Amino acid sequence: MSDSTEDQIELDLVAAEEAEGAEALVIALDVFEGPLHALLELARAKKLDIAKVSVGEIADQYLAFIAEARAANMEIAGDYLVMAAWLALLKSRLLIPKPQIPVDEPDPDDLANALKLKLMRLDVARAAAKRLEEMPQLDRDVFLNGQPQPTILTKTAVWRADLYELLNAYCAERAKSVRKRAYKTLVRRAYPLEAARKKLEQALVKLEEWRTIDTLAPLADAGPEAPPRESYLASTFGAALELTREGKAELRQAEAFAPLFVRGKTEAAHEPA
Amino acid sequence: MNLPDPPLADAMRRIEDAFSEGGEARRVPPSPDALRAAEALLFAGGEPISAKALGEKLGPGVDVAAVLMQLKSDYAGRGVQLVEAGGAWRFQSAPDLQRLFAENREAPKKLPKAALETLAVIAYHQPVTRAEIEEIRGVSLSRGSMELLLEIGWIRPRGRRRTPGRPLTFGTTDAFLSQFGLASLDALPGKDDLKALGLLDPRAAQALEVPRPSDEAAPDEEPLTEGDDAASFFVDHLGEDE
Amino acid sequence: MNLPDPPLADAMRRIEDAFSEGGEARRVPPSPDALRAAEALLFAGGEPISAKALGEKLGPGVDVAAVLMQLKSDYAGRGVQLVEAGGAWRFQSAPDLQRLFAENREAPKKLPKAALETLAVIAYHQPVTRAEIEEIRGVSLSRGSMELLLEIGWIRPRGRRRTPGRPLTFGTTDAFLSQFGLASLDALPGKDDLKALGLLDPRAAQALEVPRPSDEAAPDEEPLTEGDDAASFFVDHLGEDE
Repeated sequence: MSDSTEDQIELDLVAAEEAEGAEALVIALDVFEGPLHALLELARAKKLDIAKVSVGEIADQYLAFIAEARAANMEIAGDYLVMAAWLALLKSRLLIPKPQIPVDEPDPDDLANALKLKLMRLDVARAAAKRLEEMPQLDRDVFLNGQPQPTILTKTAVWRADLYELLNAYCAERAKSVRKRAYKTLVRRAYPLEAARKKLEQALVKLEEWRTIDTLAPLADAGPEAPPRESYLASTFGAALELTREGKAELRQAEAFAPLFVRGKTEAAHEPA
Repeated sequence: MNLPDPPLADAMRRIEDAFSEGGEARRVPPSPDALRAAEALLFAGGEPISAKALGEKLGPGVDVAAVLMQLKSDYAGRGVQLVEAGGAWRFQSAPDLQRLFAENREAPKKLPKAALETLAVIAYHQPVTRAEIEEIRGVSLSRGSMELLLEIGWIRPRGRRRTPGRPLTFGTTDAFLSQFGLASLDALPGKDDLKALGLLDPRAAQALEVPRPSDEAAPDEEPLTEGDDAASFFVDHLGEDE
Repeated sequence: MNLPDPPLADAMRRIEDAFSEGGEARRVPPSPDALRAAEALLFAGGEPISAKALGEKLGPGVDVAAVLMQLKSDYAGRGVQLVEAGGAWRFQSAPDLQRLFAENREAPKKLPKAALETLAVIAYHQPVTRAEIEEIRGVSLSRGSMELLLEIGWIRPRGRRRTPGRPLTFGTTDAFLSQFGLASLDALPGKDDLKALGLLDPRAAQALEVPRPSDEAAPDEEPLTEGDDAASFFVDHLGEDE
């Protein structure tokens, strides 16, 4: 809510309370929310009991009030004028003897009563608002404990898992282990480089002559899981390259695809003089 | 809203009979332990507690209503009181001691008069549509009044009128009751008098046209269903009004 | 109901001393108004209030010490008490009612994947040792999985394997069965069931054996005896894993 709204409300309240005569009402015109409010305030200012007042009388006052406001060059909202026109019409109808009113037109007495009821209902609503406002309100008139005792929360973890998850986990786990096992057997089908190197090193210690590499490769193991013969040769070749790089062996080949010879290199021969 | 169907009603009667053998006099004064525990929870805890929640805290076999009544009368006339407001029980400072707090506390923002009057109309006339509120107040609802009340959480849409356009009907919330210290809507001041005067039916006396008419007929209200667009209604209007 | 205990009597004496500079003779019983105001201020004030500040609020001519003493004795034995701490006064729940302000909430937590997998392996392969679980899963047991399952109570050590080192064998508990809605271990779906459920793909099904677990001791398993150090096993490992 903007301050101007609040200011206006203050004005409205002041106006309503101080509205002892038509002048105050004229000044308050633009702060009334509508013609019904003005009408109600008018009745109240004249200390009229809405339930008993004649609508003719109230209409007169309203019309005078509007006329005064116009004389004071105040801007009057359209619905105030509609109400004025309607009240003038209603008043004229109330003056006409009943038999002269056409059958298809509403009974002016009924209209007058409806207006009274409306004003009473508005009065009730405003009184209700006032009583509501006066009720002891929380944090305005009444207060709760200013230093409430905190609740000490402890949380217990409750572990959750359902059967489907359990079964799913088991099957996924086992399926994974099947794949792992398949991979492991492939690994075993290669003759390990480490083993080939160890074997070759042992052989080279006593070897001073050139030997073709295939005669140095270990014989293939028997059995279903054993690596193929090519793997022994490949690993031995790899080991030979490694040992040569480390200066522990020498390699020799006459031409591409010719037999590959290998021999041990003695420590002494390698040692710089 | 629903009456128990016959077998259920029978069963309930049987249970009641079983417990009320001695006739009326089965109300036992609450034990000091129950009173002390309830007092600690309500007084020291600071948060309002529903009778049901209090009963759960106090354990079975405790007559919560008796405990509450006893405490309420123990504190009547003291500086701190036990009151029921908006479906929950709470201790609060006595209203007449408000002046003690006036200087230290920043007064909460006053509700604009138009919004307060709108709130009163909704409180006393609920369920009531926007058009009916306008009809009663004789003015178009100023923009923002309803939206402000929705935003504060004192009113809520509670259903729809079964009329063309199925307009939303509004009512007040528990937060409203709590704010104004009302145990229930029946505790609204003067409600019975107004009802007796026939001034509380928003749809009465609408047959005759007075300027600022409303075309509302007077049919039933249907409760909101899930998937109703009431929620989007807030958003739209709250957004618009910022 | 209760006589003031010695510290309370001391506190009172101190207050009296502080306020009775002028001698003994001005003690007047506090007025109901002063009591009510003090009660409201102590209750709704945002913080504990010193006797001096309270005196300022209550206005001149009010014997604050008398007010405080009167309130203190009014509330002694009730669920809420007036206490002094650090020179300031406040209401708080009686010490024996503290438990009312403790709330235990259950927080559902999803079992970690590693623990779930370990549990599944134990369920199907029981009795099974830690090493066997690792072998079956092809990974070393993540720290905490077994310990968590032991703590929840879904697995238990059920015996020892008759092998070097006599490792503990693990199995599931009744709590496990009820958690997963199984009438008995027999109700665990077997290989064909798992295949039919679409959980086990046909290739894996062909390569795998899904054992039928049983509660009965395996031939190479000896049941735990009293005095076995299995119990200490928990403690050690639970401690380690914190």
